[in-house]
Amino acid sequence: MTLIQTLKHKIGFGTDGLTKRKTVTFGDTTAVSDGRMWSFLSVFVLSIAWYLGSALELVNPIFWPAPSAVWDQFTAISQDGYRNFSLWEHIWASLYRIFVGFALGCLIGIPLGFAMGLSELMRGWFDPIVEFFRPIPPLAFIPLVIIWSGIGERSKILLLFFAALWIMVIAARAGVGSVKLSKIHAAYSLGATKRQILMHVILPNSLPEIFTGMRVAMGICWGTVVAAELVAAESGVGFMIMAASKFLATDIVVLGVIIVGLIGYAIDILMRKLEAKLIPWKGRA
Amino acid sequence: MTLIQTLKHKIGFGTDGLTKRKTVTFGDTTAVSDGRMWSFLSVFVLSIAWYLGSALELVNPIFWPAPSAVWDQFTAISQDGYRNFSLWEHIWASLYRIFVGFALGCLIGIPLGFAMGLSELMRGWFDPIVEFFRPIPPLAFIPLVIIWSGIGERSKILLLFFAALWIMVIAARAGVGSVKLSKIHAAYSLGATKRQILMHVILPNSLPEIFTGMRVAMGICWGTVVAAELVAAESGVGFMIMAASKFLATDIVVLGVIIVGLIGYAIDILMRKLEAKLIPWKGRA
Amino acid sequence: MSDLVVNDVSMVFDTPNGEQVQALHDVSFSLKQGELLSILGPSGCGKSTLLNIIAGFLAPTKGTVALASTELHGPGSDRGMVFQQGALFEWLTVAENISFGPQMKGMPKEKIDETVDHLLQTVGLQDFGDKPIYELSGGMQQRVALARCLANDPDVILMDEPLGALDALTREKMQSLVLKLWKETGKTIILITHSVEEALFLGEKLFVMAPRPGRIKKQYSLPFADAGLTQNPRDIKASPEFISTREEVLSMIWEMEEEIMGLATGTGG
Amino acid sequence: MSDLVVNDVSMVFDTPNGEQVQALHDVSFSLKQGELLSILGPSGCGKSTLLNIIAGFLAPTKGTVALASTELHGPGSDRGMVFQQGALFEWLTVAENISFGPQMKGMPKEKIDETVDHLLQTVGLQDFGDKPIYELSGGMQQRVALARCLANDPDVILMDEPLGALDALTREKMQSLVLKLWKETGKTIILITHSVEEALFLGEKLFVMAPRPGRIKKQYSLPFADAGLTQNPRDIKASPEFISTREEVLSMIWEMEEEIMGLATGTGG
Amino acid sequence: GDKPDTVTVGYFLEWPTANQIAQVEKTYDKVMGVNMEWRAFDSGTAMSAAMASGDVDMAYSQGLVPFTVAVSQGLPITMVGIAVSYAENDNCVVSEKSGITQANAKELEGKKVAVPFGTVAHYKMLKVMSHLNVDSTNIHLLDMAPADSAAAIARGDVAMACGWGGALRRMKAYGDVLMSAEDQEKIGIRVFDVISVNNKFAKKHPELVTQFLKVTNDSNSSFLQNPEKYQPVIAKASGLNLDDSNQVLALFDFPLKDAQLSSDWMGGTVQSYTKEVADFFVLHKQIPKALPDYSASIDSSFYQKVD
Ligand SMILES: Nc1ncnc2c1ncn2[C@@H]1O[C@H](COP(=O)(O)OP(=O)(O)OP(=O)(O)O)[C@@H](O)[C@H]1O
Ligand SMILES: Nc1ncnc2c1ncn2[C@@H]1O[C@H](COP(=O)(O)OP(=O)(O)OP(=O)(O)O)[C@@H](O)[C@H]1O
Ligand SMILES: [Mg+2]
Ligand SMILES: [Mg+2]
Repeated sequence: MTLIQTLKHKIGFGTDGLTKRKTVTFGDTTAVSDGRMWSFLSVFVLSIAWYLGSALELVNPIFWPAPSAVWDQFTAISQDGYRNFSLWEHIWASLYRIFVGFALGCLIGIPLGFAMGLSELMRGWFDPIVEFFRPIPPLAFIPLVIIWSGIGERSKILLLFFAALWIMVIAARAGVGSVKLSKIHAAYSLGATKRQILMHVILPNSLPEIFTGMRVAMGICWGTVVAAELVAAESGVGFMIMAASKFLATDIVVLGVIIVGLIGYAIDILMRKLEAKLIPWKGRA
Repeated sequence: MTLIQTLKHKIGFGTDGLTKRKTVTFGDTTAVSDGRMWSFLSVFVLSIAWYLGSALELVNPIFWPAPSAVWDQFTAISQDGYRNFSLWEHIWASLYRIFVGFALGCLIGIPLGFAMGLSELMRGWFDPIVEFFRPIPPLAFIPLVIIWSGIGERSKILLLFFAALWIMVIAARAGVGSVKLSKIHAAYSLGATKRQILMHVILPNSLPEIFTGMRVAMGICWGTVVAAELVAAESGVGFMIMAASKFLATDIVVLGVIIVGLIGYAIDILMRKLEAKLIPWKGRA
Repeated sequence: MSDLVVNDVSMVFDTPNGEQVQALHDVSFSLKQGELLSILGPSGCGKSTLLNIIAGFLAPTKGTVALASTELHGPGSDRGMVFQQGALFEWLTVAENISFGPQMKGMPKEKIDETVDHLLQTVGLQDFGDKPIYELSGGMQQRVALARCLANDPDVILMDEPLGALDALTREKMQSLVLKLWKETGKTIILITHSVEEALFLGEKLFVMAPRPGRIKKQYSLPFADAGLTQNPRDIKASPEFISTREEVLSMIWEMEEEIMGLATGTGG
Repeated sequence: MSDLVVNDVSMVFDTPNGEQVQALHDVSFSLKQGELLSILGPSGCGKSTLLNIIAGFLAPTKGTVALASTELHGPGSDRGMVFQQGALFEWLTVAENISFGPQMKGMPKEKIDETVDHLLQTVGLQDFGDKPIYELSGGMQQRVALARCLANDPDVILMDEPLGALDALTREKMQSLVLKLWKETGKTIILITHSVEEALFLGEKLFVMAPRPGRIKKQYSLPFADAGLTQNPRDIKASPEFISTREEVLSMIWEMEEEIMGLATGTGG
Repeated sequence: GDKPDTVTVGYFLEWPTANQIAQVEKTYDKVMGVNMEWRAFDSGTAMSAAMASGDVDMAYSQGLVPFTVAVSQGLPITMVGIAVSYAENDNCVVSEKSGITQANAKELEGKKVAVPFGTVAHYKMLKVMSHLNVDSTNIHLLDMAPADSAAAIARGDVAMACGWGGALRRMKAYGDVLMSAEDQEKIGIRVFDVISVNNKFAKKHPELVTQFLKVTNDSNSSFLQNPEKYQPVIAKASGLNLDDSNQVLALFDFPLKDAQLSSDWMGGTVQSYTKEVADFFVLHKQIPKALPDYSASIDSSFYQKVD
């Protein structure tokens, strides 16, 4: 009985005890559960529709490929690669660019944000710079960056660095700003020096904001790397999509888009897990 | 005396009464004021450096143009236009795409988000779809969208629609979720019908979240439109930047980037003002 | 007359892991029109559950609730609710909040305006009709909540810790307002509170509830509410009679709470 | 002996529009080592300002503060602070929070462990050393805050509404803990509170402060703190002497608050 | 100066040239005594930018137009030789559906045309339009890489698409060239790619530049003498299949040293033609200004030293 009930609840059939007794549920969002049953149905119906749509040749495969075609391309590309690079090399090329650009963005952005949060001089000095560059989409820099540092890895990493930098500056500044004065005062009263306060109070205290910034920056970087590879690259998932589209190979394009989606999702999940692990106190202070 | 003091405070020279009496200020973020004085200095020094750098020909204008060159291009282009379109037409082309794509995204996204927030069936049905498409950067769709609907306005608007859609769905869903149950219960006890509760309680109550979503979506759309115009366009600020770069006209590129930055900033300011006007209760509930 | 009769009400919740929680067990009582009942009890003893059942938001697993001899199913405008705070509509002005109920029912505009004016007067907010809600202090907001509830002219008013978020001084003032409204309108009122002082001072009747299963442990009939209409509240609260009842109820509740905490964790505090 | 002497302290804030606020006006008093002073007063009367001056976070515009005949400038580990909540370090465990002061000073590890063990015992958290802060209840967190402050062995402990966020039952327990620690350690303690009951029960001395300008309006010497070390707190608080003092102080404060509110807005509540 | 470890040269994919024999056989590396790094580009403008940023030392077969644009804008690069001359392999294709020919070319006005900006194709297209009395400002010009244009004309999104190489051949499946190369030559259009060098590099390592030209020249003459032998090598290196590669090679001409130094090429014609191209672009408001004279950026002295 208990097992069955738990199971029913898990797959979304059961409702909790309170919801069952409610007389009005419209507008009561606590009564709206996941509805996983419907999710299964939705995925199932859409898959069938995709399969049938292409099996009955209702759509031109140039516009939307058959599931089998996408799958075939996946097996083919993961074995033989695409345009001189294996699938994993393409994925790795994109990930590598992100990680380096993102890491540089953090490396410069976080200390700068800290300085801006802690010192009036730094805040005043860099505020106009940050405010000016922040609203510029990193992709608008593509032409400039190509002139500055060519079309190699360096310029893609520079773009990603730009994409991450401002987000991290602002996140770190917000992190510093979120430190409760009473924590600082407590630390001073416990005999801490300025340096100790920076390392043992301000830094750990701003980790939640910094991590939120990192998650946003990762998302933006992922979007930017795909777009940056649309322009001049010889590897990367974005390049793969773009190159395939030039030959109207819609199956590869769709495969690429699915890969982009899955990796983006995986990165986000990973960051959340990492956050839960590293900053367990987040939201519970 | 009072006037001078107020003035000093306005331009950032004065500190408030409390800060003046503090013995420790490091780590006390409430004591870190705007430092507007330093901002002025910063802008001043950077302008001088830019001017001198190009006057003394320290930098090749291909890498970074002289301020006068950028200004000349601005006057020239605002008078004679660039590539058959006036400057205002370029700006308008980008803005038009954003507004249409963004409006469509809101038009579909908000009701969908509402439905997902209010009904288990809708939530379950659309959850996997939203979760799948959300992490895909809209630019990854460029090739697919070109295959589907060509290189005209329609495909650019479709991209922007994609960029705005998921953000608005999630914002509207969050908005519905933020309604306090006690408000819903109060409304029922006051004799409201379901329809009245939707229109008079849930809708106004979720406006703050929806507006936040709109601001984010606008930012993303602005980044996306510039990038979308890098591919195949004949007008738009992104096109202007890209076309100029083909002729190594760095002054136009920089002008374009500045325009992009200013408009992005202006849009954000406008949205904030609108928000303060339309949702004055935000953050004060 | 519109008497409220709660008959043998039980509420059992199924928890996700298949267990059952007895939130209310065979609760029965009746209130005549115009009675003021206050309910006290430790956290989790089913106070809010009981109020929600009477309001019609929850269906009891057993028993019935009837108002004026009609059995109740679902919420209705015959029972008004006042919550702890945050249940006002921030996007409306004070007057618009108060007129929400009549508006929804499509009452003619003139009549609405008249009602609103009168109610603003009653709760002492005559100059605040056009103010947005969020510019009001917590106490003023609760005045609006009372007026909004009265605008529908309900038979019963249900209040779940309405003064819980106010500071001591404001709270004292609001207690007097509740007494005044009770007297003037002759409504039946049920008021949940965590403050023993407030429960004693406002309740004509007082139920002390106990948890596991949720039930009425002790009932009191009290003289302080009636006295409060004429005498100085400070004097009443300092009277030996008040203090001795307070000590009695206080020890009863603390005993229960210590028991609960002892069950929950090893160390208290 | 480490007496605390506050001599003729005034604090004037310049507001941005060029006006001046007299937050404190010629405040003088001295405390012998081991005295427990509680401070009451309406909002804005300068209680926190006074505490911050003693702690060394603010420099007074006039007057001096001296501890053990040494004039104070800036914060130091001879004066520990306990805040209302949220001043613990969430990223550290209970034991790490308590050892923060000694760690910063580079005390040897063994000695730190010893101190921490002892303090965990003292505040009744012996089994919670490895727990993260955020898993503790509000009352337990304040126990940690007390222990963290004691770890540095300060001469004076300054508390700004330390029990303000706790529920009634926990609050009562913590009051007894404060009394116990005061007795055992012989520290000088200054405690700000908004609860008249708490101020009377804990304070050996009590200052009632008044605003505009911030000053000490009345001083009391009270017997209840000493009695609290031996007698049942509930009995003390129900004694006629306690109640009459409470009524006196209460009316004094409410008079001041009504005055302030009357100045601020037309309608109270 | 000190010899660098590697020399980076930009080139095009799907662009079969005779020097790829030396590229495959690593003759460059041996003769010059350095590591050659070949970097593929998809436009000559990108090559210019890459040389400006210092990423690339030399460009083999940069289009004349991107070279002219770069020099006009003050980029420090110099032409040191001619890579390949071609006409028929760079052209504009009108879509079959549009029904447009030279006779009714005016109908292109108001229609969409895809052309890679700042390239030879762009120049040719503008020049042809003015010859046919079509007002190019009334055409909706889209800046697209040739491969994208091929997809666009296949979908029927554009009335005409311009490009070169493999993409041009794909375009021809959906239409015909508007004007043949032969006719274009009659109105003074020449199409060729150049060998350009970053000035700093040329100044520091003139001997490397000369050696590069020598190896290239040797390759060209080897190919001329024995095309059959080398065709498969070139096809493989360019990433095309043998048939396609040969079709393209048939349209290519690789001038040898004597021809290059003659008045037909760097002996004067190239200088004046470059000026003509630049002036034409200024006229069409594609670039703000042209240099009064381009001979300073065209240096045949390196080729003269080739033995
Ligand atoms: N969703 C639920 N599922 C299962 N049990 C629930 C649920 N909601 C409440 N309960 C149980 O019902 C009991 C009564 O809860 P209720 O909210 O009525 O208490 P309360 O007296 O209002 O407490 P408080 O003073 O904290 O408001 C509690 O023991 C609680 O565990
Ligand atoms: N930054 C400031 N600038 C000007 N005046 C200030 C500032 N901070 C506090 N004050 C003034 O100082 C006076 C005392 O403030 P303080 O915080 O010490 O009061 P308090 O007694 O602690 O009040 P509460 O009980 O609300 O904590 C107040 O009247 C306030 O207006
Ligand atoms: Mg409750
Ligand atoms: Mg204070």
